[in-house]
This record gives sequence, structure tokens and C-alpha cells, in this order.
Amino acid sequence: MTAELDAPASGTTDDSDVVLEAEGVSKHFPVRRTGRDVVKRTTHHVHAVDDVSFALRRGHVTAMVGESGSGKSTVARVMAQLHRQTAGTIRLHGEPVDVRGGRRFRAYCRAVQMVFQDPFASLNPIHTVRYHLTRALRIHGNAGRTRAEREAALEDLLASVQLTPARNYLDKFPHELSGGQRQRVAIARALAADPEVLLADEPVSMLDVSIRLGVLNLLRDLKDRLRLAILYITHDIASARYFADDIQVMYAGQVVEGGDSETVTQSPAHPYTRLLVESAPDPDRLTGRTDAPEDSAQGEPPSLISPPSGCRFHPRCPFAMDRCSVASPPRLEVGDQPGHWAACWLFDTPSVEAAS
Amino acid sequence: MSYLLRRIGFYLFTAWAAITINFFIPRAIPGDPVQSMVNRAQGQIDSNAIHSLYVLFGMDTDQSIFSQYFEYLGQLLRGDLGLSFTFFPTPVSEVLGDSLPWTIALVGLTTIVSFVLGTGLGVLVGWRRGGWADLVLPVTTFLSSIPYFWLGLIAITLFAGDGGAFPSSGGYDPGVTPSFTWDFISSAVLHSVLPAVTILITSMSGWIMSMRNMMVTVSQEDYITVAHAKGLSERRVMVSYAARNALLPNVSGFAMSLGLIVGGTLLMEIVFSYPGVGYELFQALGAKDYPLMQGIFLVITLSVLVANLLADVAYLALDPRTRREG
Amino acid sequence: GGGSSAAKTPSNGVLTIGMPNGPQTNNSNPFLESSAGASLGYRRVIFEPLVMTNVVKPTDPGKPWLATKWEWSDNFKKVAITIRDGVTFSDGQKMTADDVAYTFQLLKDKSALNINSIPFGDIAASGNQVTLIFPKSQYVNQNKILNTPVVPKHIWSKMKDPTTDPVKNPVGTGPYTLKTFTPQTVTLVRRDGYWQAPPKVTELRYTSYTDNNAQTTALANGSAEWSFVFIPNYKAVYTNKDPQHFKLWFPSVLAVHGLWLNTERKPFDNPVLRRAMNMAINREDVVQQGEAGYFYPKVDSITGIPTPAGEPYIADAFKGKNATVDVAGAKALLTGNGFTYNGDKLVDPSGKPVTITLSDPAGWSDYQTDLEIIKDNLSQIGIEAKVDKANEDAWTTNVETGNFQGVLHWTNNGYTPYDMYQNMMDGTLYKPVGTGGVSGNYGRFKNQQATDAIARYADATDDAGRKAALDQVQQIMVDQMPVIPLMAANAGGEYSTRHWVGWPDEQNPYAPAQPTLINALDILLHLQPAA
Amino acid sequence: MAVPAADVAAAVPVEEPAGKRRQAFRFLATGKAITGLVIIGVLVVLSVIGEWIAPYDPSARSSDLLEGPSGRHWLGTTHLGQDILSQLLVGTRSVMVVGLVSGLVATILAVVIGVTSGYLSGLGGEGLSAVSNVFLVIPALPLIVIIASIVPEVSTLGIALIIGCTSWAWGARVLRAQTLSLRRRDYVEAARATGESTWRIIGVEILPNLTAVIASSFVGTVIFAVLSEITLAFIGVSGGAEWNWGTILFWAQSQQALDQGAWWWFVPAGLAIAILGTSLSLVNFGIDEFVNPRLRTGGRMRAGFTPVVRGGDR
Amino acid sequence: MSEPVLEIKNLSVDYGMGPDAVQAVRDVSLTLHRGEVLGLAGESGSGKSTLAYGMTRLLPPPGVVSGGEVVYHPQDGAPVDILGLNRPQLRKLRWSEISIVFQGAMNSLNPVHKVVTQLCDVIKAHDKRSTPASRRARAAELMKLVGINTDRLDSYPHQLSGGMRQRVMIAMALALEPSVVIMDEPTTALDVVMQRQILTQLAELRERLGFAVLFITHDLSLLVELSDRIAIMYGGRIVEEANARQLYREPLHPYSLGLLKSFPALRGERRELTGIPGSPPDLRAMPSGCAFHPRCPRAFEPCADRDPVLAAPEDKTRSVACWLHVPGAGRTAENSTSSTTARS
Ligand SMILES: Nc1ncnc2c1ncn2[C@@H]1O[C@H](COP(=O)(O)OP(=O)(O)OP(=O)(O)O)[C@@H](O)[C@H]1O
Ligand SMILES: Nc1ncnc2c1ncn2[C@@H]1O[C@H](COP(=O)(O)OP(=O)(O)OP(=O)(O)O)[C@@H](O)[C@H]1O
Ligand SMILES: [Mg+2]
Ligand SMILES: [Mg+2]
Repeated sequence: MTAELDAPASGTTDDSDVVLEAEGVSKHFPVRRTGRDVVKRTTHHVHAVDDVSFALRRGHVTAMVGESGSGKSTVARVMAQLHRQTAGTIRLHGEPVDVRGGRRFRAYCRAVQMVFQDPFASLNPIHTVRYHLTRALRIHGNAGRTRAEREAALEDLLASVQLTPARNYLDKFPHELSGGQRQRVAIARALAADPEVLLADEPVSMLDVSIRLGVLNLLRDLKDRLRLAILYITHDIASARYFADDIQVMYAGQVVEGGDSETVTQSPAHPYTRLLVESAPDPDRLTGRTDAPEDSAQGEPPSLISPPSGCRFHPRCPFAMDRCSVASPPRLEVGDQPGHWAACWLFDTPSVEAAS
Repeated sequence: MSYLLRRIGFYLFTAWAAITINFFIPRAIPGDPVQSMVNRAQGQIDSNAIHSLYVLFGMDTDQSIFSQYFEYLGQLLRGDLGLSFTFFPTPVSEVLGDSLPWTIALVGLTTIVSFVLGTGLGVLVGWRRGGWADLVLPVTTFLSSIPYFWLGLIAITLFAGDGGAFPSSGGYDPGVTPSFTWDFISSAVLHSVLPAVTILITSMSGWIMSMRNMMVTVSQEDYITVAHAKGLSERRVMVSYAARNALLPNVSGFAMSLGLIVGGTLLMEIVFSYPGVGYELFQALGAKDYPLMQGIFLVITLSVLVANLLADVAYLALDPRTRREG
Repeated sequence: GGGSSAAKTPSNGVLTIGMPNGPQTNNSNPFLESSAGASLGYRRVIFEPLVMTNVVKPTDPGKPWLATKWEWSDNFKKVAITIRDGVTFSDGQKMTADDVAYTFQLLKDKSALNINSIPFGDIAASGNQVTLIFPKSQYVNQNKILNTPVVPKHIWSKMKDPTTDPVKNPVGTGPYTLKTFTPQTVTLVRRDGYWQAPPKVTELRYTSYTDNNAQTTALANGSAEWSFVFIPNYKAVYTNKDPQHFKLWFPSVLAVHGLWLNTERKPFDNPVLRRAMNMAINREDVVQQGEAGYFYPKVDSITGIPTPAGEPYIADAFKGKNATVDVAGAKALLTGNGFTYNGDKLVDPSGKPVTITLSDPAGWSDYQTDLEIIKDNLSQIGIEAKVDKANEDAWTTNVETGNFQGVLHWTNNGYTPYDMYQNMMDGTLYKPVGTGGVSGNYGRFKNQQATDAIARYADATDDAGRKAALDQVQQIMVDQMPVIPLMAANAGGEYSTRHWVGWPDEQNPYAPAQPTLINALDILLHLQPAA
Repeated sequence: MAVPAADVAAAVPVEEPAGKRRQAFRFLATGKAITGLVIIGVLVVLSVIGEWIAPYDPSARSSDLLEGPSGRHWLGTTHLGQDILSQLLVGTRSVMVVGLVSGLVATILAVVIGVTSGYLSGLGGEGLSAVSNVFLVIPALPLIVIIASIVPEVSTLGIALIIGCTSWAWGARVLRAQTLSLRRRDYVEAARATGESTWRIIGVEILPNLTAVIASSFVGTVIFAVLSEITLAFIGVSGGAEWNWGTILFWAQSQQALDQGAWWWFVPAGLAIAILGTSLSLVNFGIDEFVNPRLRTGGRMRAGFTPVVRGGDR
Repeated sequence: MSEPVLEIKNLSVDYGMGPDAVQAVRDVSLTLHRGEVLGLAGESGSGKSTLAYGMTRLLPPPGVVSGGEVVYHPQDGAPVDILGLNRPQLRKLRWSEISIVFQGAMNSLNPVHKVVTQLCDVIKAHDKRSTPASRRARAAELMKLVGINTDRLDSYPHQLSGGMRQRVMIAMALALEPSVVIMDEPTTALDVVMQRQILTQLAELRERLGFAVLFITHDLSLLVELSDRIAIMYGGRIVEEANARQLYREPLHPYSLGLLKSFPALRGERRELTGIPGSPPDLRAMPSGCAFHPRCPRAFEPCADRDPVLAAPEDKTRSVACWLHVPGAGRTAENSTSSTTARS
């Protein structure tokens, strides 16, 4: 029997913890039409995200990993409603959201905040830390009524991202801060809205090794203290293992595997996840002898304008079967751990049995 | 290709808008061609002649400005630019035919030479940053800040006065007739030296500056360092790697300036009494010669647009990144 | 240089003529002021008039030219013209009375070409005689009619529309034909078969320079031998380069350039103030500094009639009465008529200080200089003047609609003072301030006597009547001073005697020296190669 | 396990917040810009006090007609005996006023149109961009001449406004391009994600980041405006009642000063213009170098062959 | 161990000259042996790139090499000091003996020339006798070497994916069969899958062609896996140099330890991550003594005053610059002698 799972993958916590969920979300970007297309009246789209479903829970970090260009940032932006999804629904506390600017967008912002990938680019170089934070507080009505209240709120914010004493930072410009400090300010700004969900788009990939850890620890600390639901986007699967509760693996705009972080990293099920895990640098595999497994996939990531039919990984997949190029695999239970699933025909139990 | 299609649509709109503005704005000037003509004669034309001039110019009928406008558009579509008032009844197209070649030959050539020389110098100055090359900059800055007419007049005084080597005005010797003879060509060339040199002096520095800046910017690109690392000869790195890339932004500037050839030389032609379009435009403005003004503006508009289109095409040709397959 | 050296060397039989009028287009239509022929003046040597008259000596009788005889009926409503025999057009066709009649008919039919607005009546040709009939006296227009250039009927009648035909191959009775045309230079050559002794100059080269400076340079280096251009400080820039040969002669004609005052604007509606201003203005300075001492000759007579051209017309009462600077007199005149001084500021009878804005287009540098001087002069009698360097188009409209206080402006020009006075004072031209479309009387001068006298002059049937009328006009002019006449219009030119002699001058004023007037042909016929 | 926050703080040098001022105009602090600014400053001062330090009334006639430089008239006199030095001094004001006013007007227009059309997508943005392109296509000087003819009274301020209203298109285009590149920046998106309104994003997040570009476009317009004003006066299209350097040149030219050998009438005003132009260009270069630090001249060095200075002066 | 091919001795590199010069590489000595992979790691700003560019004299202004020697040992012939060469000599040496692969391949390839042109360029510059046909053939060969289809020869750089461009750069680096290839973060911009592909290929090629590699990255886990020896840089100095395995198992310098403890491991035990507190030093205001001491959890009395010297603590195959490993530190004040690399 095909054990098709309902999205989101069930975890250990019960469903009342779900804050934000995406169901069947797709995002297609129209691309510039060529002269021939104008004649033929066809339009092309980048299928940046196709039919993605998952849920974010209170006090829970969900990591989303995948290679560059697999659509991770796009998912985050759609979740933050910076882009409108092409299809699918986003639910906040079970209510479908449809916000187009204005007051309702602000209300949504209050609940869902995003931290951008690049701490050097996401703070306006001409505004001070104080300005950034005050605006965020004001917009969401957390600035208090008096000056003193506002100052107190600012200090609380900076303290919550461990930038103390606050007065050392408040009047600094972004260029006077280190990368880690900037990222903390960006996080503080997101926290100023007092959100329930934090969408962190590769919050550390631009940071130096020694600073990364601080920011990640901070996020984890926030999750615990404020019971935030965090979406942690990265392409560094090792940090996802270390930091997240569960992991979603994206490939070419689709989520191909999900499960709790330890399981996904230690016993990856989907061939792509395996490839990802095997490719990650591993100090224990010593000195040049990159005894890469024979079955390791080669080739280039697929075009997102005309993605491969069936399973999008099949052109690179060492285990590709006939049906892989025809039919898109549904979420199939892997079976080793509860909640671990993969979108791969290999785990279609009856068929595997039939094949053997 | 869609890029070009969209550009063309955009250009058509711009052309229409410019033509419309060119039609209405001159007509908002107080006065009319007849009065200007009488004024210019300062008493040499009798005030009794005014009526006959109105009749002559066909301005004695009351026609609404909008019907004139649509008539004008219709004329344009038929390729008819109307009759000039200043040179009544010479067709505007003939006036343009007389003056355009001069402007295009002199200014066109000068613009190209200025671009080539300026860019070349800019390449050198940008490449050999520091040292003598940096002295070029203040000098060119100063030269380019000089008002053009002033430089032209000084040049005339110095080089075209008594015993000067160059004629001070005109496109060729009064004695010769335009034709493909040595006499005419040599005289035309001689007459073009001063205007050309003064234009070069004031316009070249712009190219030098922009090319220099681009060279400096480009020469810090990684691929230049790589080219050095590859052990390529200095010349090859400078020309084929640095200059080739630095040239790209300058190309659109160059196309822009090609478009301005017709409209941008008013002062040169006034100062050097050069028989080109700019001077014609100046006269037309003073005479309120609407048809001639419109004709010249049309030429300018079209040449700017065509130049822009050329720039787009040149960019497509020069920069492989803008080329699209399929 | 190349340009000058070619022209500096004496070219056999060639005369170089220049005008500062910019590139030309190939257009030799003699009736169009916009043609190259008019702008450079070469239409005068292709198309000949019936009679050659001389504006510098307006009372002299005209020289018979294509007409051998012309007889006006007493009331100047009819003229019978006898056409010269043996005249051929340059294409070999004989010129006949038919051609003359055709020419007048053309002007009658095409008001666009009838630049003098002559009211033609019947036009008849018979034999070698052409008779023209007019609805009213043409005394004041007689020379304009007789100066009409004659065009060949056999060519012009075939034109689709003579008003819009550029006549690229002009055929006339004159001694020259068009050889080549370029926008910059037009070359004419002498033809065979001219009806009188041919001119010595075998080739005429007309060059159009872009502006005064270029023209002056060309004169100074000898590449242009004859021209009509304003040269500031002409001695330094022009004549001193070759004092022996470089000459200029700028005789006055019967038109003035003067300070037009808006006679409906207070306080300038007061003739006393206008007269006092007249007394304060230093014409000598204006002419010397503003007009380079020669361009517009000074007007001395208080009647405003330029001398010597208009000498015969000056009323006996005013003969020898010249305008002079008399600041004290002016002040006395003012204080004697209700004006007062507050310190050195003039205050009008209503108690307002007198100020004036003098306005002329910014680009007219000689006028601007004149105004600066006038401003200075007026301050002597306590009038605070401001010089406005106006935009030409706006200024034109302002002058037309009477929206000004004082402007330097010209008057019409003619063979009698009628044209200038009519232009200044004719009440039939009057339109209220704010209404445009006037062709004269910009100062809104309203004086019935003047209007009547002007009309009487034009219609009078005898010289006595005319004299009486003109005397009255002069009297009104002197009393009312609607325009303060400063200088005369000219009909002059710069010429070089290096290669050609026989030019008109003070001693021999047989023609005005300007190369674009009909007399250009007469001058060419007088020129002889220099020894 | 978490990094002690105190350590992070301790590692950055702590500066007093009081010492921090917003440095929006840092770009004027390069050597070139300072040189240019000093010259401009002198001219601005002259434009204010020129009237009082001028030895004569610039319009006053005297009997010293067309005299060369002398103790009495340092720069000689005109054909009316007016003192040219005084004309130059008094004329400074009009030049500076036109430069500044039209620079301001054009820059404001350019900013409003350029930034709005860059930030707004869709028809509004495209329309505004089309408008500025139309203005780019129409040749500026003739357009200015025409508009100057339409306006009845052309005062200095009028000229300034006309030039300002016709010369914004280039700046608008540059600013539009810049805005287009800024509007997808993360910090703009971040401001949006915070819930800022569109106008606040344009005004507070984007605009200040364009300061250098705006300043450079301002300086460019000032140069253009000054040259235009002078050209207009020179070709006799406008004069206004006030003196400016172009009027001096107009008089000199119409009196054929150079042919008469009166160089003192023609040369100083031209040089004054060139100096003003140069100083403005210097400011512009300074801004360029700020925007693109690579342009800063770093001594006599060339890429590709790092010099070896053993035992250098350290 | 095999013979040295490139010896860096006491190299110092400055940015700028005179009083406001910044010394980004300080007194670095390092030896690259024939055929080995030497890894160079350190956090951002520690001077890795400056070292790589400085020793090849490719550092753009205001960079200046302010001291030291870079000796290249050709296969046959006398050693040459790169720092003493004039332009033509240097040009000849470059690429044919020492080639470089830079971090951003997109930026390393000239965007306006085809890949084949750029490959042929380098051959032509060093082999004047080659014909266009032979050059093209060689270019095709090189492309095959790095696993790119030869029909991509006529592509422009922007038509290739990031990984392909990086491989083109590697192909170009090998075009003249140099004995040293310097790689400055060649894979940092790529994702792990692509990175793995390229590193695998590199390893194969090195086995076949036998060139030595100086591999620069800040990803220590990558280096441990890839290289024979590893040098760790901090604040413009080499603070530790050791065999890769040794370094991973038993880092001696607290900074190396900190680096290793900053990486989460994908496999095996979830280990404790501590990271390195504080932030990198400011080159303009270097801490006195050991540059790392303000961040060092084990800093003690001599660290703030005196610079430790890179020296071999117990055996001859590794060296470290830390007072912890100087017997009797705290008493000796002897740091005037210039540091020497422990060489075999
Ligand atoms: N605004 C857009 N217009 C068109 N295509 C887009 C746009 N934004 C993203 N894409 C495309 O969508 C795909 C997914 O991009 P996305 O940025 O989500 O990837 P990512 O997983 O975040 O990659 P990275 O790890 O590099 O950040 C890419 O192919 C990208 O080119
Ligand atoms: N032009 C320059 N002027 C002054 N200092 C510079 C300059 N370029 C680099 N530096 C400084 O030199 C130091 C070393 O830089 P380098 O690029 O070598 O570091 P890196 O180790 O390669 O870092 P990364 O891992 O980020 O590439 C840095 O602190 C940097 O700030
Ligand atoms: Mg992303
Ligand atoms: Mg680096």
C-alpha cells in the first residue's frame, strides 16, 4: 500500500502547535518573452517552487536544506507574503491568509517576520540601529507611549539578541558593526514585532565560521525562551542537523524528503538527500581519498523553466527507474522513524517488492 | 529579440510625443513669423508689407491649432515637411538637404574622432594611473569647462585673424562650388579645421574621463588579475581584457552623442558661421519659422532615437551577456 | 588664410559682395523678401525696374530705365508708361509692354506679392504703352510703383503658383545671369545683349556670411568688397586695415529711428514731458557710441526729418532749427508746466515721481547701447529710467499692443516724409492699448489734426496743398513729439576701392551705397576697374 | 555553550554614541571635492558681496571708452566706459543664482520623477520614464530658447526656473536606474517585511541612499544651467536687466571686442566660467570617487605587478 | 618528504605605504613540496588571499610586498626568487610554472570573450610557435580533462553554470602543466554537490599530472579531508602548521582548536561546539603580543606582551606559534630572531 502522508509531516507535538503552514504552495516567475514566444503566444515560467507543503510549530525549528537555486528563499518570501504564491494556501493559525498591502499586511507581519540571508544587505546603511528597531517597534505598536518606555523596549530587544549594553549599539550605523552583530540587529528587528514565526533565510551563510555559531545559538535560545516557530533555511546540512528539530529537503522547487533532523542526516532516504549528505565535507574521510561512492550522482541541476517530467531528480539519479520519468512520486513513508518520508518511488513498498 | 521589439514600440511613442511637443511649444511663442521678419529688417520692410506677408504665408485664414496639428501629422506621414517661412517658399526638406550634410560631415566626423581619440587616451590614462597620466585630468577638466563659444572665438582671433592660417567662417571658400573637386574638398577641409579642433578640445575630455574611470574600475576586476597571472603581454591585457570591457558603457554614450550631432552644435555653427543645421535651427527659432523648426526637431528626434536604437544593437553585439539564444 | 587669400588677390573682372544673412536657399523670386535674391540683393541686377530712383536724393527725378517715359494724371490716379524698345530678357525674348502689364496684373491678382499694398485698378497695355489706373491718388506711392521689377510673361504665366515658385532659373532684363548657386555663395556673370552699355564687372560673387562679425572680418581682410553691415568701432576693425581703399558711406534716408513713447500712459501723455525728454537726450553720444558714429546718421532737425535727404521738405518755420541738448531748458520747461523736483527726482503734476522703462530686445546691441545712453541722459532731468533687455518676441507683442513706456523703434521709409509721419502719427492706424495688429502708431497717438493733415498730404492735387499739409504735420510733430526722433535710417554700405572705383559717396551721391537696393545696378554700371 | 555576549561586546571598540553624527555628506570629503568646494565658496561669497566690493556701478558710463587694464580699471572698460571688473563681480550673483535655483528645481523634479518611476512598477512607472525620455530627446538648448520666448518677463529667476524645468530628464534617468537597482535590495524588502508603507520606503529607505547620485546630478545640472544661462545671454536670447558673465560676453562679442583688440573685455568672463565649471566638475569627481572608491588614485601603482619594497620605511 | 617546489621565507605584505600602511601578512614562512596539497585555513580577513596574491605579485594597489623571499625551484635549473624578477621574467614564469584559480570564477573569466579564446590566449602567450589549430586542439583536450563537453568551447562564460566555469578555470590553470597551482577558495561559491564534483576531479588530475597545490579556504573540514598538510593563519601570521590528520586529531594552537570546534559535524557524535568568542583583530590596531590573546580562552601571562614564534614543539613535522607550547614560557623574552619554518 502506498502510505501517503498528509502534509505536514506529523511530529511529536500535536497539531495545535502549528502556527504557520503552507499547503500546496507554488511560485512561478514569468520570464522575459522571446520574439518567437510573442509570435507563438506562449509564456515561460521559472517553476521556483512547486507544490510545497509543510508546517511550522511553536517552539520548533524546521530546517529547509537544498542546493542553491532550489527555491528555499522563494518559499520564505512567499511565506512572508513578499511574493504572492501562484497556487496553494498559506494558513496562519489555520486561517488562510490573503493580504495585499495595507493594514492586513501589517497585521500579518506582526505574526510572521523574516530575517534575510545577507546581514550586510538587509540593514539600510544610512540608518542607525536605533532607527531600524524603533521603526519596527512603532509599526507594530510595541514602542510604548513614552520615550522611557520606548528606550526600555529597545534595551529589551537588544538584550534578547545579546547585544548588551544596549547604548553601545543603539546609535551605531550598520557599517560599524561586525557581521554577527548586524545579523543580531536584523533578528532584533524581526523580534520587535513580537512575532510568532521567524523565517530565517540562511541567516549565517554570509558569516565567518567563528561568528556563525553565536547567531545559531541565539536563534535556538530564542526558540526556547519565546517559543518561536522558526524556519531555518540553509544549504549547510550539517548545521541543520545541529540546530533544527526537523529537516525538509528541497530539490528543484519541491520538497523531496522530510523528517526529524537526526534521521534525515544520519539515514537519508531520498537519493538526492544521500547525495547531499555524501557531498558534504567530512574531516573523517581523510586526505584526498575521496572514495566517493560509485553511485554518486553527476550532472547539473535541472532547468526550472522546463523541469524534468516525473521525479525531477531522475536524470541524475543512480537508481532511476522507468516510472521515475513518468510519474511524480508522492510522499512515501520511509519507515525507519515515525514522520520520516521521502518523495521517491524507491519507498513505494509494493513496487519495490515487485521489483525484487 | 523581444527586447528590440519593445524598444521600438517605446521609440515610436517617444517620437510621437516629441513631434507633438515640437508642434505645440513653438506656437506658444508670442508673435509670428511675419512680425519676426519685419523686426529683423529693422525698417527695411515697410509696415504696409505685413498684410501681404500674412497672405503669402497662408496665415490669413483662421484655422484652429488642432486642425493644423492633424494636417501637420498628415503631411508628415506623406513625407512632406512643408515650406520654410524664412526661405519662403523653399521646402523644409530642401533647407535640410542643404545644411544637413555639412553638419553630419563635420560634426559626425569630429564626434567619431573625438570618441576614438578620447577613448584611446582614456584607456592609457586609466591604465597608467599615477604619474604623468594623472596630469591629463585637471587639464581636460578645465578645457571641458570652458564655454564652447568662447573658445571658438578665441581660436578665431588667434588662428584666423590677419595672417592666420585658417579661414574664420563658412564651410568653404566663397569662390568654389561644391563638387567633388580637389579645390572644393581642400577648401572644405581647411574650413573645418578650427571648428573641428575646438570641438575636439572641449568634447574629448568627457570621453577621456569616462573611459579612464571605466578602465580604473575594470582593471580591478578579477579577470584582469587573472590575465596578468596568465602571463599575457601588457598590451594584450590592456586592450583585449581591460579596454574591451571598459568600452561597453561608453558605447551607449557614444550613440547618444551621435544622436546629438544634429542638435548639439548650434554654438559651433553660430561661432564659425558654419552652414549646418544648428545655425539653421537658431535662425528658425528667431524667425519663428515653425515648419523649419519642426523639420529640424524631427531630424533631431529621429537621429537621437536611431542612435539609441543603434546603441541597443551595439550593446547586443558587443556584450555577449545581453545576447539571447533562440 | 585660404579663404581670404583667394579673395584678396584681384580677380579679373570679379566683384565680391557680402551680406551677413546666413545660408541661403536657392530662391530668386524677385517679389519675395525671403528669397536669396532679396536677402543678398542680386535680384536687382537680374530684374530691372521701370524707373531708377534714388532715396538719398528723393526730390531728384527718376532715371528712365525700362520705361522711357511716365506720365501721371494730375490727381495721381493714372499713369501712362512708355516701355523702352530693344530690351531683351536673358533668354533672348524681347521685353514688351505685355510683360510690364503682366507684372502689374500679377501684383494686383496676388496680394501676397503686392508688398506695398498698391491699390491697382485697371491695367492696360497697348503698343509700347502701359496704362495703370488707381482708385485714389498714388502721389506717395509713385516711386514704389515705378520701381516694380519687370518679369517675363512667357515664363511666369506658366508657373503653377508664382507666389510659391522659387524661380531657380531667373530670367530678367538685367545685365547679369545666375551662374551657380550654393547656400553660401551665389555667382552671377555678365551676359551679352544687355540693352545699354554693359557694366565692367564681369562676375558678381555674392557671399552670405552668418553674422555681422564674419561679414566684418571678410570686409577687413578684403574677401568681401561691398557690403551693408553694422561695424562697431569701424575705424579700428575695418577702415584702418586699409585706409586708402576701405570706405563706407551711410547717407540718411527719409525714415527715423526714435524713442517711441506710449502717449496714452501717464505721465507720458503730456507733450511737455516728451519735449523735455527730447531736450535732454544727447543725440551725439547716441550716434557716436551706440551707432558707431555712422550707422544711423544723427537727425538734427527738430521736425525729425533726416537731412540732407529731407532738407527740401522741412517747413520754412523750422529750417535750421536743430535739436540740441539743453538740460536747463528742459528743467525749466518742466517746472513751468506743473512738474516739480523732489531733490533731483522729477515729480509729475499728480505727485508721482517720473520713471520710465526703456525696452528693446536683448540681442539688439546698438539699440541697447543707445538706451543706456538715453537712460543716463534722462537722469539729468530727474527721470529714473530702467533699461529692459527684453525677449524679442515678447517685446514685439508689447509694441504691437501698446504695452510699453518707451521703446527705440523705426518708422517706415519713403521718398517723402509722409511715410515716416504717417507711421508715427496717423490716427487711422490707432488701436486702443491692448489691441494688437497695428502697423504703425505704436505710441497710440491720437490727434485728429495730424490725421487729417496726413490724409490731406496724400490726396492733395497740387504741391501747395501738399506743402501746407506737411508743414502742419511738422508743427504738430514739434509740439507734440509723439516720437523723439534720434537718428535717420540709412541706405549705406561699406566698399573697397582696391579693385573698383566709381562708388557713390558724399560728393557724388548718385545712389545709396547699399548693395540690396535697386540702385545696386546703377552703381555696378558706374564701377570702373581701379588703375 | 552560547557565546558569552559580553565577550562579543568587549571585542568591539566602544565609542560614545554622542560622537556619532549622521554622515550623509561624507562624499564631499575627498580632496578634489574640497578644492572644488573652496572655489565655489569664494564665488558664492563674491555673489553676495560683489555688489559692494565692485569699484564702480557696472552700468555707469564714463569717459574712459574701451580702455585696457589700468590702475583705475583693473580689467579695463567697455565701449561705454563701464568698468569690466565691476560687471564681473556684480554678474557673479546672477550666475550663481541661476546655477543653484535651476540645479535645485531640476534635481527635485529628477528625484520625484526618477525615484517614483523607478520604484513603482507597472504603468505609472513606465509612463513617467517615457516622459523623461521624451524630454531627453528634445534638444535642451533650443527648448530653453523657445520657452524663454514664451515667458514675457525673463528675469534671472525666470531663466533659472526655465532651465531647471527643462533639464531634469537626465538626472531622472540616472536616478531611475539607481532606484531600480535599490528597490530589490534586501533592506528595502526587509523594510517592507517590517510593514513600512510604500511612501515611507521611498522617502526614508531609498532616497537617502541616493544622496551621492542626487548630489552628482545636482552638480551636473548646475554646470549645465550656468553654461546655458551664459549661452542664452551670449546669443542675445535673454538678458534680463541684471549683469551676468554671459551679458559681458554678449556685449564684448557684439562690439567685436576681440577684433578691436579688447581682449580684457572677452577673456576674464570666459575664464571665470571655466573656473566655476572646473570647480563644479571637481566636486563631481569627488562624488564619483566616493560612489566608486576604486577611482581614488592610489599613487603610482599598477595592477599585475605588486611592487616589492624590501625594508620599506616602516 | 619530497623536495620543495616553492619556498616562502619571511614574507610580509602591506596595504599602502608609509605611516598608514597596514600589514596584512606578517613574516610568513611556508614551504610547498612537489606534488603535495598544502591547505591554508583561517577565518575571513586573516590574510590568506593577501598571501597568495602577494607571493605571486598579483596584489592590486595599494598592496606592497614589504619583505621576504619567494623562491621557486624549477624542475631543472637554479632556484629563482620571484620577488626579484622583472616584468618579462615574471610574465614568463607565471602560469607556465605557477598558475592560480581564484575564488569567483564568474569574475575570473573575461565576460566578453569565448571560453576557447581565453584558453588559447594563455597558450599563445607562452608558446609563440603554436598554431591556432593546435591551440584549439589543446583547448578541447583540456576541456575533456575537466569533464566538459568540447561543444562548450564556443560558449561565453555567462552561458556556463558556476561549476562549469570553475572547471574551465581549473582547465586553464593546467593548460601549461605548471608545477604549482594556487587555489584561493575555488569552491566557496558553489553548493556542496558541485564542490564535491570539482574536488574529486581535482584529486584525479593531481594524481595524473603531479602538480603541487596550495589550497586556500576557511572551511577547515574540507581541508582536513583534502590536503596533506595544513597551515592555519591568524592575524596575518601562520599560527600552526601540521599534517592534516595531526591537526584534526590534535590541534595545538587554541585558535585551531576553536576553528575545529566551530563546525558542526554531519556524521558521528553530535559534538560540543564552542566556537571562538570575540571578533577578528583590527589590522590597524593589532593587539600586542600574540594577536589571538584577547580571544584566547587559555591566554596567560606572556601572551599579551610577546609574540610567540612559530616553532616545532615536540617533533619535526609540525610547528605552532603559541606560548603554551614553549617550554618555560613566561620567563624567556627571546623573540628577536625571525621565525623559521620547521622543514624536513
Ligand atoms: N524574482 C524572481 N524572478 C525570476 N526568477 C526568480 C526570482 N526569484 C528567484 N527566482 C528563481 O527561482 C529559483 C529559486 O530561487 P531561490 O532564490 O528561491 O533559491 P535558493 O534555494 O534560495 O538559492 P540560494 O541557496 O542560492 O539562495 C532560481 O532558479 C531563481 O533563479
Ligand atoms: N586594499 C586594502 N587596503 C587595506 N587593507 C586591506 C585591503 N585589502 C584587504 N585588506 C585587509 O587585509 C586583510 C587580509 O585580507 P585577505 O583578503 O587576505 O583575507 P582572507 O584571509 O583572504 O579573507 P577571506 O576569507 O575573507 O577571503 C583583511 O583584514 C583586509 O581587511
Ligand atoms: Mg536563497
Ligand atoms: Mg580571501
